[in-house]
Amino acid sequence: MPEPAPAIHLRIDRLAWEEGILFEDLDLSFPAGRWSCLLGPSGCGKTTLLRLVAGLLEGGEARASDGRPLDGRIAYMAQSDLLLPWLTVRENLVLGPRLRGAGRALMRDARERAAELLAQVGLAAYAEALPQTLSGGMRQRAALARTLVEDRPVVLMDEPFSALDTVSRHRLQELAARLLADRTVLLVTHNPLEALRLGHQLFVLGGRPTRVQGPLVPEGAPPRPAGDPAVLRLQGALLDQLVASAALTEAA
Amino acid sequence: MPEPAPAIHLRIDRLAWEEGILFEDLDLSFPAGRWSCLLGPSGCGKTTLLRLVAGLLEGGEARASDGRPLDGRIAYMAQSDLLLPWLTVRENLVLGPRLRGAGRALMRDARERAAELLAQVGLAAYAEALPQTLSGGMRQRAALARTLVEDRPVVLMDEPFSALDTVSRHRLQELAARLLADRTVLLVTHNPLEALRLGHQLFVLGGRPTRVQGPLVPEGAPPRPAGDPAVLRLQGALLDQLVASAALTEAA
Amino acid sequence: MRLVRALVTAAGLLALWQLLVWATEAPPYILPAPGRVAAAFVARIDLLLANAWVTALEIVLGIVIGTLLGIASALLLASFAPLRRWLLPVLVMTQALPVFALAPILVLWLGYGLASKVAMAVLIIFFPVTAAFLDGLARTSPGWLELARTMNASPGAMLWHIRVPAALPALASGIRVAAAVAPIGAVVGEWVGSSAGLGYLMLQANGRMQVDLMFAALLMLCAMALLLYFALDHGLRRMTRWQV
Amino acid sequence: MRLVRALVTAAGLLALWQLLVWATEAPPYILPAPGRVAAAFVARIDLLLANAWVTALEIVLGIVIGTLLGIASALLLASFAPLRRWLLPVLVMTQALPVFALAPILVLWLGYGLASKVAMAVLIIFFPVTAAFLDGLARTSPGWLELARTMNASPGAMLWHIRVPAALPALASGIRVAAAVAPIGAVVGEWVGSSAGLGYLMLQANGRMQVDLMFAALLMLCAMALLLYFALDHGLRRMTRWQV
Amino acid sequence: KLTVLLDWFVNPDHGPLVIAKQQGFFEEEGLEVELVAPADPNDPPKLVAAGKADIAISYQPQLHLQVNEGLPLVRIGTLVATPLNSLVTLRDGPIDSIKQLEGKKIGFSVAGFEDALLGAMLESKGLSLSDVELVNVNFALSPALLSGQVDAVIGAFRNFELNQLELEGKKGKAFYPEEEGVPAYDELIYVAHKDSLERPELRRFLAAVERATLWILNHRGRSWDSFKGYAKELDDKLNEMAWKDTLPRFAHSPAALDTGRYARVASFLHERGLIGAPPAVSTYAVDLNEQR
Ligand SMILES: Nc1ncnc2c1ncn2[C@@H]1O[C@H](COP(=O)(O)OP(=O)(O)OP(=O)(O)O)[C@@H](O)[C@H]1O
Ligand SMILES: Nc1ncnc2c1ncn2[C@@H]1O[C@H](COP(=O)(O)OP(=O)(O)OP(=O)(O)O)[C@@H](O)[C@H]1O
Ligand SMILES: [Mg+2]
Ligand SMILES: [Mg+2]
Repeated sequence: MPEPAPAIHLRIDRLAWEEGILFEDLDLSFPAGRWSCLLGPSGCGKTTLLRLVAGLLEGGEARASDGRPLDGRIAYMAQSDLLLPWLTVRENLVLGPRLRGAGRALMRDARERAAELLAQVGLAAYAEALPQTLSGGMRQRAALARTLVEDRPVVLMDEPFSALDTVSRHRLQELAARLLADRTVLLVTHNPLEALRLGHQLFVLGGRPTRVQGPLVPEGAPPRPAGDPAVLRLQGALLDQLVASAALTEAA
Repeated sequence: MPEPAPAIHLRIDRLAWEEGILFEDLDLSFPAGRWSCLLGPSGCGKTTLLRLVAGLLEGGEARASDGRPLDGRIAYMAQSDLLLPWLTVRENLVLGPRLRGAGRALMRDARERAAELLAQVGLAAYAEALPQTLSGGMRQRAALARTLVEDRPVVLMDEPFSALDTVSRHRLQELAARLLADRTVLLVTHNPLEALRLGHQLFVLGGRPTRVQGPLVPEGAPPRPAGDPAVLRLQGALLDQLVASAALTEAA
Repeated sequence: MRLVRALVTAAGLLALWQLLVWATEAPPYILPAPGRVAAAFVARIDLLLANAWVTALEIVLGIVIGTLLGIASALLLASFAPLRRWLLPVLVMTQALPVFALAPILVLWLGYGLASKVAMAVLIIFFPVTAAFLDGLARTSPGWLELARTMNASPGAMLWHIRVPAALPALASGIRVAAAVAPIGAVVGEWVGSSAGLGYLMLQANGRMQVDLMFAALLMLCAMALLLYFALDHGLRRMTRWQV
Repeated sequence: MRLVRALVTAAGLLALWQLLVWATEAPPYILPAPGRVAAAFVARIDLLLANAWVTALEIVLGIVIGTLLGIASALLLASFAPLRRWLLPVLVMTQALPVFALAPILVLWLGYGLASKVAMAVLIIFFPVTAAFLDGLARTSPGWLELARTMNASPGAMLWHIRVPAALPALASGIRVAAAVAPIGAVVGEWVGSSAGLGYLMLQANGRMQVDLMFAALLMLCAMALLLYFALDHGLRRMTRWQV
Repeated sequence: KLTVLLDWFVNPDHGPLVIAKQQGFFEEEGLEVELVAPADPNDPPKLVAAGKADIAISYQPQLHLQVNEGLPLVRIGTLVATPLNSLVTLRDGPIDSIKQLEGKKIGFSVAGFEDALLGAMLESKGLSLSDVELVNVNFALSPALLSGQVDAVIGAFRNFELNQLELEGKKGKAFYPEEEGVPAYDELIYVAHKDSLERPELRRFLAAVERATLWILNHRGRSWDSFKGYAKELDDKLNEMAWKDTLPRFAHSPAALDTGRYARVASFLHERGLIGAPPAVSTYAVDLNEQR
C-alpha cells in the first residue's frame, strides 16, 4: 500500500430529494484500516452515502483523520459496472493510471498488476474481449479487478459481489479481504452473511429520514469462515435489526 | 392466468462464441406450471439459455409442449433492469400493453394491475418518478413489477432479486411465488437458498462446453420457509454440486 | 443575466468587426464599418423589416416542412432496411445539387412564389435532420429492443415507443443544425426568382454596391437565426428533459 | 452485391429522371433527358475530368480542414462552459451568413485561388461537425464521468479518454452530414470566384445554354459526393466498431 | 395579363418597363404586366421557352447562343439599342490600353460570351485570350477591380459600373467592344416564344414601352421621380446617375429590327466558335409590326 489508510468522518446536515428528506443531522465514523459494512433496505441511501464520501455528491462533508484531503486516495466501485464499451477488459483495468497520465514505468506496473488480477478474478482468457461480450458476473469481476488495480488506501464498494455465483463470490471475497486487508473499506452489501464474514463493523441503515444503527462488531479478524461462531452468533441479531429497519423505513 | 402454462423443451445443437463452444448437443425440459431454477458459475451460459428460450438468440430451438408457438406467451426479465429512462415508473410498468397497442379497456386493467403491483413491491410513492432517480434495488423492483404486469404463462427471470436487501428479497420471493404459482418459470439465481426455497426443480450448469446437471427436486411446495428440512437437507448437496461445477468450468 | 451576456457578446463582436476593418484596411465596399451599417440599418429599417418578414415566413415554413420531411424520411428509412440501402444514396445526392442548377426546374414546377423558395430551404434543412435522426434510430440500445420483442411489440409500436424516444436527443441535435442553416436555406431560395426577402435585398444591394445595406440585411438575418436557434434549443431541451 | 445495388439504383434513378422528363414535358433546356446528358458526358469527358479534379481537391481539403476545425472547436467549447455560452451564438451566426455576402471578403483575403473555395467548403462543413460532436460530448454518461473523477482524471484526460470516445458515434454522424454537403460548399466557392472546377464549368455551360453539359457536370458532382460519403461512412463505421 | 421576366433586379436599364407601369401605359393598352426579377440572368429565356412566362429580357449575344441550343425563342423588340458591356480598368491604375493587359487578370461575371468579346478586343490589339487570365468573379465586378484582385473586368455596364466606381471615389476607364473589333449589338432585347408571335398582347406591349420611352425622353427630370417611385430600394445615388447615362440608350423604336446587326453578330459568334452555322435572322428575330 502506498500510504497508511486514514479513518473517515462523514457529517451530513441535510440531504433531500424531491420525495423528501433522506439524511438529516448525521455523523458517521469509519475507522482507519478497517472494513465497515453498510446494510439496509433498498432505497435507504447506502449508495448515496458512498457517493458523498467519494465526493460525487454535494450535501455532506467527508474528512480524513489525517487531515489531508480525501481526493485522490479513494477507489470507488459503483453499483453498475461502468466498464467502457470501447476498451477491452485489459484496457478497462488500467483506466485509472491512464486517466492520471501515468508514465511508461507506472503503466507497465499497472499492466502487470492488471494481468495478475485478471487471472485472480478468473478472466485471464477474456483480457482482449470487449465488455459487451461478457456475462453480467464477468463484468462485475472486471469492475472489481479495476478497483483493485487502483490500489488506494480508501476503497468504496457498492455491492461488488451481487452478480456472482456462490463459489466465485466466496473466492472473490477472500481475494478482496486479502488485498484490502489494511485499507479503510466501505462495503455496501445486501448479504448479511457477507457482511458478517468481511466486516470489522456493520452499520444498519433505515427509517425516514435514514438513521444509522450500530456498529455491530463481530469478533475475530475477517475474512471469517461461514461457520465461525462469531458469525453464527451475530447472524440472528443482524437479521432482527434488518427486519426492524425495513419496518421502520416502510412505516414512514 | 389467461391460459394453462405449457412445458418447454429446449434443444441446442451447438452454440459458440469467439472464445469457444458454449453449448453443444443439449436437451432440456422444463415442466409445465413449475419453477425451474438455473444455477452455475458466472459466465456458464445461464443468461444465454434464457435468451434462447425467449427467442432472442439464434442457435437453439425452444418448443412448447402444447405445440403452439412460444412467441407471445413469454415474459422476460433481463439481468439489467431495462427501464426506459423517458417513462415514469408507472408508464414503464404498462409498457407491454402499450407496445401491443392495447385498447382503452385493456390499458385500464393494466394500469390498475400496475398500481397494485407497485404497492406490493413497495414503490407506490415512486409511481411518477423517473427511473434515473431510483436506487438500484428500487429499479430492480420496478422491473420485476413490469414482468408481473405482463401476466404471461411462461416467465423467464434473470437474477430478479440480486440487488435487493434480505428483507425485501424475502418478501418479493413470496410475492412472485404467489403470483406465478402455476406458471412455467425459469429462474436464474446465484443464491442456493433462494433456489431451494422457490424451485420445483434445480439445474446446475457448468463445464466447457456447458453441461447441465440435475434436476435436484426438493420436496414440498414452494415457497418453502428457509428453515424447511427439505431445504436444509439439500443445501449441502447443492453447494457440493456448485463447487464441483465451478471447478469443472475453471479447469476447461 | 442572459440578456447581459447577449449584449456583451454583441458588443464584443462589433468591436472585433471594427478592429477587423481597421486592421485589414478593408474598403467600405467590401467590409463597411459597424457605424455605416448601423446608419443604413436605421435609414432603411422599413425596407429591412418588410423583407425580413418574407424571409421569416420562408424560414419558418422551411423548418417546419424540412423537419417533418426529415423525420418522416428517417422513420421510413429506419423501418425498412432495404429502403435505406436504396434511398440513402439518393438523399446524399440531393445534398450535392447546387441550387442554381435546380432553380429553373423548381420555378417550372412551383412558380415564382413562396413555394419554390420554401422548397429550396427544405432541401437544405431536411438532410441534417434525416441523417441525425436515422443515426439515433439505428443506435437504440439492443436491450430495449429485445425487451420490446418479448413483449410482442409490432415493428410500428417498437419504433414509436422505443426507438423514437431513444433517438430524440439525436433528432434534437439534427434540428439544431437545421435551425442554424435554415436562414441560409431561405436566402438561397430567394435566388430562385424572387422579388422580396432579405436574400433578395442582399443580392440587390450587393449588385448596387450598397454594401452597408447588404450588411444591415445580413445583421437582420443573423439576429433571426439566433432567435430561431435559441428558441428551438429551448424547446428541444424540454423535449429531452429525461436526458442527463 | 453492393455493385449490383449501386447499378440498379443508378438505373432506377435514370428511369425516374426519364419519366419525369416525359411526365412534366420539361423541355431539354430546363431538364434534359438522360440520353442527352450521357452524350454530353461522353463527348466532354476530358473537360469534365479536368474540372472534377480541381473540385475534388477543394472538397477533400474542405472536409479535412472543416472536420478538424469542427472537432477542435467542439473540444474547446465542451471543455470550457463559459466559452460555450459566449461563442456558441457566434458559431450559429456563421451558419446564417450567406456565402455570397462573405465571398468578397474571403476573396479579398484569400484571393481567387484554391484557398477561398476551401474556406467556403470549410465554412459549410464545420458547423454540422461542431454541433454534432459538441452534443455527443455533452451527453456522456454521467456514471463514466464520475468514475473518472474518482480516478483523479484531469479535465484533459477525462475529455480524451472518456468523453471523446463516448462522443465518437455522434461525431461520425456529424461528419456524414458534412461529407454530404461538402461538394456544394466547394461549388458555391467556385461560383463566387474561380477559373476552373465543376462549379465553374456549370456556370459556364449555363451561360452558354449548354444545359446538357451542365447536367453532366452535375452528375459528376453527385458521383463524387456519393463516393466521398460512402468511403467516409465505411471509415467511420470502423472507427465506432464497438457500437451496437 | 403578361409576365415579363427581367434579366436582373429592377434597375435603370428597365426604365421603359417601369415607366410604362408607373404611368399606366400598359393599362391603357389593356395589359396587366407583372415584372419578375430572377437571380440568374440565364433563367428568364429558358422559362419563356418553357412557356412559364410571356416575355423575357435577354441579351442579343445570348439570344444567338440560345437559338443555337434549340430554344424556341424570338426577339420581338429592343430595350437598349447599344452595347452596354465594356472592359473597365481603373483610370489611375497601370493599364491605359488593352495592349497592357498582357499577363494580367481579368474578372468576369459568367454570361457565356465574354471570352468571345474579350478575344476579339485583344486580337484587335495583337494579343490573344491565352495572354490573360480570366477569373469568374460573379456578382462582384467592381469590388474585384477596386480591391486590386483583378486588373480589369469585362461585362461591366458602362452606365452602371463606371458610376459605381465613381461613387467609391475612383475613376474607371472603359474600353468599348464596338470600338475594338466587335460588331455592335443590342444589349437588352425582348424575347418571346416562337409560337406566341400571333398574340396581340405582344404588339400592345411594345406599343406601351415605346410610349414610355418617348415619355422619358420628353420628361427627363420627372421621369427619374416616376422611376424611383416604383420601389423604395430604387432611390439612391447610383441609380440616379445610371438613369442619366441610360436614358439616351433606350431604343427609340423598340419594335424595329435591324436585320443586318443580327446577321453580323451571328457570324461573329460563329467565327469565334460559340455557335454553329447561323440560321436565317428571320427565324429568331422579327419585327412584329411588319406585313401583318
Ligand atoms: N455477444 C456475445 N459475444 C461473445 N460472447 C458472448 C456474447 N454474449 C455472451 N457471450 C459469452 O457467453 C458466455 C455465457 O454468457 P452468459 O451471459 O450466458 O453467462 P451467465 O451464465 O448468464 O453468467 P452470469 O452469471 O455472469 O450472468 C460468456 O463466456 C460470455 O463471454
Ligand atoms: N438523482 C436523484 N434524484 C432523486 N432522488 C434520488 C436521486 N438519487 C437517489 N435518489 C433517492 O435517494 C434514495 C436513496 O437512494 P440510494 O441509491 O442511495 O439507495 P440505496 O440504499 O443504494 O438502495 P439500493 O440498495 O436499492 O441500491 C432513493 O429513495 C432514491 O429514490
Ligand atoms: Mg444502491
Ligand atoms: Mg447472466
